[in-house]
Amino acid sequence: MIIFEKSVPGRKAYRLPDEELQRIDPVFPEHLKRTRPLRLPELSEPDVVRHYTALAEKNYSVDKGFYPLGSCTMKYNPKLNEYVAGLEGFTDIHPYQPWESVQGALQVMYELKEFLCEITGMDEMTLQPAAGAHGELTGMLIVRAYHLSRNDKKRHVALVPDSAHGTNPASAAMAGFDVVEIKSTEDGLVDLEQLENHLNDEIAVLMLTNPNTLGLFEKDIVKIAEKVHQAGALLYYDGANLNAIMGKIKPGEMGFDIVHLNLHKTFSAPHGMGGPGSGPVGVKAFLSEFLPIPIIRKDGDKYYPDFKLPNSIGRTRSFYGNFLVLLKAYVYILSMGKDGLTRASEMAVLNANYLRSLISKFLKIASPGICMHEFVVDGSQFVKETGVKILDVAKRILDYGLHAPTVYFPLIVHEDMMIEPTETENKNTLDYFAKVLEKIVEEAKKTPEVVKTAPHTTPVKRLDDITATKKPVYRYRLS
Amino acid sequence: MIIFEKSVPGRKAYRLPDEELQRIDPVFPEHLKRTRPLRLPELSEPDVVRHYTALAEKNYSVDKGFYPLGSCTMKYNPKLNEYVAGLEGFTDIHPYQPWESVQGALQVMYELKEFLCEITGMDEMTLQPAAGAHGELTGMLIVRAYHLSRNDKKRHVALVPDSAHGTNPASAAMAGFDVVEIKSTEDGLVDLEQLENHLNDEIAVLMLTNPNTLGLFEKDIVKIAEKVHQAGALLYYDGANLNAIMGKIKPGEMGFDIVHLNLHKTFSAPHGMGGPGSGPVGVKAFLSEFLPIPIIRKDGDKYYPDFKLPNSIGRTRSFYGNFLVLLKAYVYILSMGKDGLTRASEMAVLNANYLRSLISKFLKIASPGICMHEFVVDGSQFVKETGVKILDVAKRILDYGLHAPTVYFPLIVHEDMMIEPTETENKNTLDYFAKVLEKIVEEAKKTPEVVKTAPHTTPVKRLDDITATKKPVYRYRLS
Amino acid sequence: MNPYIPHTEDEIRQMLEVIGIETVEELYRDIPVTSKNLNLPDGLDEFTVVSKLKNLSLKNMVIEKPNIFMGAGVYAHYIPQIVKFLSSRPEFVTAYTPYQAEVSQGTLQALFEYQTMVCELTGMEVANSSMYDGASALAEAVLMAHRISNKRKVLISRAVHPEYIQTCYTYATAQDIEFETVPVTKSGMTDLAVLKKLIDDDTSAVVVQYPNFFGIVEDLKMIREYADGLVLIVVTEPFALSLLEPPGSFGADIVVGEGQPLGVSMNYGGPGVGFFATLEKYVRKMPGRLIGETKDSEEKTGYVMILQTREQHIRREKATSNICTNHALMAVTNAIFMSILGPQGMREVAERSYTNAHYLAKKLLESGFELVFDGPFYNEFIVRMRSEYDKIWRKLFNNGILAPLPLEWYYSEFKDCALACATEVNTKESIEKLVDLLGRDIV
Amino acid sequence: MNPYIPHTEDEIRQMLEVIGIETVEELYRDIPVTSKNLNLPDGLDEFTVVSKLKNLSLKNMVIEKPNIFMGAGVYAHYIPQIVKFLSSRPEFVTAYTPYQAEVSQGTLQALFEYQTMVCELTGMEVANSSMYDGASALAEAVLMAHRISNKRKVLISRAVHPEYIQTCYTYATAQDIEFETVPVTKSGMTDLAVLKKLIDDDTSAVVVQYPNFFGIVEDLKMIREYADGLVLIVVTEPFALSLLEPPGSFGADIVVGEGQPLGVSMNYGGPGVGFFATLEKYVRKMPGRLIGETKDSEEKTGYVMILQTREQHIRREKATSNICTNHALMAVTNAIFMSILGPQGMREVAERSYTNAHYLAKKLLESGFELVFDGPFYNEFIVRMRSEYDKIWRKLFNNGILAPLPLEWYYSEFKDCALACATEVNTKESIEKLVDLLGRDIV
Repeated sequence: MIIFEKSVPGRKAYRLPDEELQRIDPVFPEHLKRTRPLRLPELSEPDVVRHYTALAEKNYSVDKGFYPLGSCTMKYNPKLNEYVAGLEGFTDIHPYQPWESVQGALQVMYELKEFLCEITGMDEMTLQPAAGAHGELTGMLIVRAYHLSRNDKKRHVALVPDSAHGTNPASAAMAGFDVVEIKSTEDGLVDLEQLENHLNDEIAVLMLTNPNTLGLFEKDIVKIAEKVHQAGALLYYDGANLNAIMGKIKPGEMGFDIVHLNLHKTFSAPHGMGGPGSGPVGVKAFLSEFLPIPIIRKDGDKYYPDFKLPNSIGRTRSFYGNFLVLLKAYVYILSMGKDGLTRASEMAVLNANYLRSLISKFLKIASPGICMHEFVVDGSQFVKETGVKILDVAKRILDYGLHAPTVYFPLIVHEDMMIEPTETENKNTLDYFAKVLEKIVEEAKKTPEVVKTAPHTTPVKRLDDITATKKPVYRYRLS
Repeated sequence: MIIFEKSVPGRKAYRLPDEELQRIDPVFPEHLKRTRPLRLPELSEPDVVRHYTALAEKNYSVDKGFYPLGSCTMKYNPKLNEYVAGLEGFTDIHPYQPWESVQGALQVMYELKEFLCEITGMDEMTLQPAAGAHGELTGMLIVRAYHLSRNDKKRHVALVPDSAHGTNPASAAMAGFDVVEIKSTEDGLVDLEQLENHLNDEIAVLMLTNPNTLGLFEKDIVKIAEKVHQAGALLYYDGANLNAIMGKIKPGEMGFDIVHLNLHKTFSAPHGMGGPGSGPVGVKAFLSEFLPIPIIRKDGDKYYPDFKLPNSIGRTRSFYGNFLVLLKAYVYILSMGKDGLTRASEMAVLNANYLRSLISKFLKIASPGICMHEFVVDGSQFVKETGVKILDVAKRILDYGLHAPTVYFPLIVHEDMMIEPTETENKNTLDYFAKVLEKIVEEAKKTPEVVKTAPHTTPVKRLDDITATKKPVYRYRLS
Repeated sequence: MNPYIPHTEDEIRQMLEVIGIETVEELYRDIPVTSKNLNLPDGLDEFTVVSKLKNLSLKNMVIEKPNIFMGAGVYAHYIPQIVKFLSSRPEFVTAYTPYQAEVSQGTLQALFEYQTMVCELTGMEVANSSMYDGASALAEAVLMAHRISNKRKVLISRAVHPEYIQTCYTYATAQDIEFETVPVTKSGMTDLAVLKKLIDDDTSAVVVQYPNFFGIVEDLKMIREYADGLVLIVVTEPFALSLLEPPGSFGADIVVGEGQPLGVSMNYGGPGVGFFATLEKYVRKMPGRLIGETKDSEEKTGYVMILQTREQHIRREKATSNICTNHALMAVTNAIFMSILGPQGMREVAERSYTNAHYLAKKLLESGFELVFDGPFYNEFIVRMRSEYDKIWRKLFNNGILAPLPLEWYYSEFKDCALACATEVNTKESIEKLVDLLGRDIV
Repeated sequence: MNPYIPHTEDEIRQMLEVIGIETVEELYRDIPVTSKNLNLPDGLDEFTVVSKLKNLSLKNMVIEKPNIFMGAGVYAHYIPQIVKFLSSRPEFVTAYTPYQAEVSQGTLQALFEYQTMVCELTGMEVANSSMYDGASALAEAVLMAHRISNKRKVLISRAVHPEYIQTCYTYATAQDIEFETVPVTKSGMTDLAVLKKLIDDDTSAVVVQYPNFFGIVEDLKMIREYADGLVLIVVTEPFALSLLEPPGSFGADIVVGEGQPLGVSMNYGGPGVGFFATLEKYVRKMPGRLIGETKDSEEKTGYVMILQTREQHIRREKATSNICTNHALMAVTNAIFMSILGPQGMREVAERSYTNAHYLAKKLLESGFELVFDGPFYNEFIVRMRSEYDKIWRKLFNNGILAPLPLEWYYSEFKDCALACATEVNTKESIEKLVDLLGRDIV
């Protein structure tokens, strides 16, 4: 039942301290005074508790089970981080306090920046962007500022592989670039030859994820970087897949000039049903002048925000970024250390390859050989044979108490499932997932209706999202 | 799956700080050294999180819904109290710290004691007992000490009405009394005549709950008290039902000499699946010398524990009692204040009478007229007519997302349900509960099998507790 | 070994065997160059981390709530414990974006309810399920206005939060958008005469704040009249809207703002959450994620993400925005907070804030200070302080008072002026103490 | 109006109508005397309460963990955040006793697992699902021994926690039980020669602590031999049991103790939790609640309360004890804690505690102090301090150190002696600082 339907006029769950001052009656021009009181729900505290408890129970979450969403890196979110992010000294400070009075916060940000620069092989970093796509926009605006600073005005094209995340082209477009897609090779890698054909003096940047969304490492990355740089363009690293390679290779060492990270993926900050995230952007030294304001710097033993960046792109949001999310990533890195981060990557890749091996026995894998932290299942043959869609398989997985993998992405493989187990899942869980998938493949052959009408055990049955979009209901109609 | 089955040798979820001192090898006599390592589960932190999250999901709880358990007072547990009880200044203090260094804790206990004395009309109070029954034992030992102090050694009998909580006779027996049961009148009240017949110089105490477990107020309480006192016995108040009368009448004013309270019922501390609770015991001045040590006292602006009580019964547990539970009750009383506590009682009684009215339309109520905070449904006729047991009805209630009332208690009504809604439930919930009960009554007539085989929608179906007790399995068999 | 990574050596061996390789290193055979080792500290146990981080947290000075007289976009309010209790439920915190609606009804319904509440607050027809913050929400609103109007010029009031303006500039850098600033009158309101003059055929939108950055309540009715035919974008504040007629009633086209006051701690500025509302006719040009109501195969009501064709999963470079991760958890926090306060609580807080701010203003006037503007204000206002106010400000800070914001940080014309703020957390005593200290010669 | 009570005036009216009365007062017509009004303060809003209680909490001095050198039944250990996180889940906190097993499988399984862990720790066959604390658990063990043996005399070692002994005395007041105390030898162990002499035909049980209150590890093998035929009751400590052979291996009949060290804060002494384990043959004489495994109607494994005929719901005055509310939440906290530590973590903590305690002893010896007993100890021991040690102790406390417990509080014969304790939370630095300060003339 929706919360508004539980409302009873006059019920209260809030009480202010007793009045000390006599109430001053608001004097606004008559036509600016609110005419109709707010129609918010009126509930007691127990009502509110039960409402949101009931909603919480209807959610799948990492704390409940496996979340094999490819490209999302749904690893375990340590509760230690949440505890630290709840300390008053971090939650109850105002962004306009004197910076001398928030040295703890600034030190956290400074050291986090240093850690992330080390991990990515970058020289300087902004912690301001609130999400991965926000980081992409920031990064692409830096690309733009860089070329313009050199008076190189022709460069209006961003090259993006067809396997890229959807936000890459969207962010590039927002930063004013025309997006040109590069097709992948049969093997799922960047087609070097095609790339060379595209490179010219209108190309501003190549945006790459490495490993890419098929879970493959771009072996030719050094060559790619060379060619891109020779053409006067920059190389942009989408950090969504960094979880595969920490401690193994740094994007900076592969030749990338700009990197954005997703602290809510690689660095264990929780995803919170969609956010808040954090998308820091690192750059090589020659680009640091374009970073947004402020940059956190250290002078002796003092930390301070530096606003004096005349060539900065400006700011992409208010204040310093999602500070509490930064804090969680900082605590994570402190806890893991260099060995822990390296092991995280290794075990993420091990888990992916193990699960890939198990699944390859009954479903086609999109690319041969070793994968990185994720892999793509090509279900087109399966769909053809059974008439059961991959979406149906995904829904059926829910019936077994698991979350479904990412489906229908990357776009280059049709009827696909993209599976990323992350390092925090154990072997038993992977075995169980593979067994469930195998069972569903069997079901698809023997009792396809069961799969096609799935899910059956969830709080609601399959939802009609087509009508929902055709005749959209945006809000509850208040009486 | 049981946690031991999830264990994988070598997995770890714990890490100590690095060693500073060289490990000193334990030197114990060889035969005292542990031979076989502990077989505890070996898990990662995410494993543990998922295990206990899955267990939590299988529990009904106040935060999830209505808990109409008669005599249990399952009211809402304010989260404010939990927050306060988590403050370091309360959790991280050692009971043997100098009392000058824990003035905050002692002030909480002192003021709580004063509040509770005011509410119950008592003169002094111990906060030591850990639960209601623990309070009963404490109180009954005080009864014993009192009579012995007067050299009145014949008084070996505790009178207990047949409607009393099971712990009353058990506690009386532990305190060395022979228990004599007094039958209730047809109306469910203490039979004055019978009482008089029982009263003689062997009677040490009469233990009463008022309102009693049928939810009826003992109208003749003043007369009862007079007679009991005239016979040289004491009058003991079981505070389990205090939630009906706060601000209306104080047990001390009715003539009670000793009172125990259940802070986890009346004063909103959560029940924690069975505890910890807290069962303070209050007494009239003439009994205060017998209270357990220590008593918290105030001297000027200093609070201190007084251990110098030569006639004390001793101590019924270590240290000061369940301090954090006391703290929650203290916060509750501060939040509610005198008006809030009175309103809590009024609305608890209103809720009970409202629900009673609704249910009386289709089931027999054990006693006529107005009830207090709870009432008893007499299902004997229903059982006879339908062949469906009250236990079946209780199980069927679970299918509707509600908890069942207390069943088969009090023992004086057969096939009964004892219903206590508490003041924190709203009208909609009571309406829903009554509707569900009515529907089940219909089901019992039309489709009795559905009720007899209930529950159907719970994590497990009806459990076999007879075999469980006949061939008991006390623990998981470790390999 | 690491508490978060479950693998035992034995399991690793078994898994490698299934894969058909010998060592973990072989998994990285495609990586071309050998990287230098990470130059990071060794990992720490939890207890050492807690001790280190507690120390760091103590290096941040926390001002007692009654002594906070600064707002400027981030406000100190009381947050009932229950809000944190519910919003920190792991089923909310550790859930992903609701891609599988059937196992995400908690998220989806909570966000649908949030959208409804934002519509009610703003008087608009449709709200999305959250933006990063107020500033980026405004920047997206400007881009949206551009999509709606296909015109270049945006008129933005000088009384819009300066960081919001900066953010608009950055977002619009690469777009064919040009900004002109509209000054304020001596009442502190956007100068409508100037506004009128600046409007031309190429004008897309007008951006005002309500109440504005200087605390003054703009006359949206007049602004709507003057900006006839233009996209009217209003930045606003949720508590003020329980006293003020919502922008929707005056015909605003897009309403945005910061949701931090609704149950989110100050968090050194983030995470907060942006809200974003508009009219149904513009919905396909709206950025961000939208939740809609629907039915399941058994006709039971449920909720799903809708109009995803606007999003970058499908339209890629043609998407209405690049927003993917948003601030869902904070949006739900807002909804929980509003459910606890209810209409009466919201109004009480607003009225208490109003009273405290006006009492502060009155006391300042009595002490000889002057208010810079004479327009009606809600809970913030600009006051002219003594000279070298920034030094006084720092001094007060060291005495545990977060005094009104020195405005010259952002406006050279407001030398020695300060943006004062009061909310329900201030007390008579703290207000009087502030005024007393400001009146003394303390620098 | 009150946030916890939902009734509106309108609803009250409707409800009264259904009941058929006019006013709420009528509900109380059976109450005979008019009570005086409650003399209590008015109710307070949450923010005032929080502020008041924070101030009270600050009136309690919290000693930094490394500076705590006192145990004596309540121990400072590291508690991983995850323990609090899981044990504070509202599904655990706000659930009632599992009277409806089908909707209480979380509680029941968690407690069944807890019982298994306690059995494993103690080496016993059956454990109940918790007692109030160690002291009352021991008192109940003594009563149980009486039920088993039907004999009067209980021999209790002087090296059992003095508050536990007091509790036994109180519980047994009304029973036909008589206690005799067994002194300790100069090694600090229970004097077996005296024990032997005290045993007669009317002796029911022997009670020892392992390691005992003076820190010394009793020789349970010898004690069992000397106490042949008697009910052997052992009080013990969970971490010590990861190094020491469990009492069950020596033939103990009842093993009890305090579970506080397993993930429960010190809480000024409560709530902690008592554990209680025994042999299957005695199970029907055992107090407290027991959880057992069973099947549901579809043969699925589940858990229920068993042997309830022992409990007071049914047997009333003949029940094995009056325990109804127990300490289930703390028992589950213990289980969560042990699941996080695992066997290796438990052992590491015990070894670290051992090392720290022995390093402390070594440093004290080097500084000229002497240990009172020469028996083997785990993490506590008695040291003879300078004269007027209680003053030194107070002085050290004011310097932020919770120094070893002045023993003369409980034992007149141990004038100027102290019970020292170390656990994994102490550091080399804190240990050396304590010894240094004790060596100086600080009073």
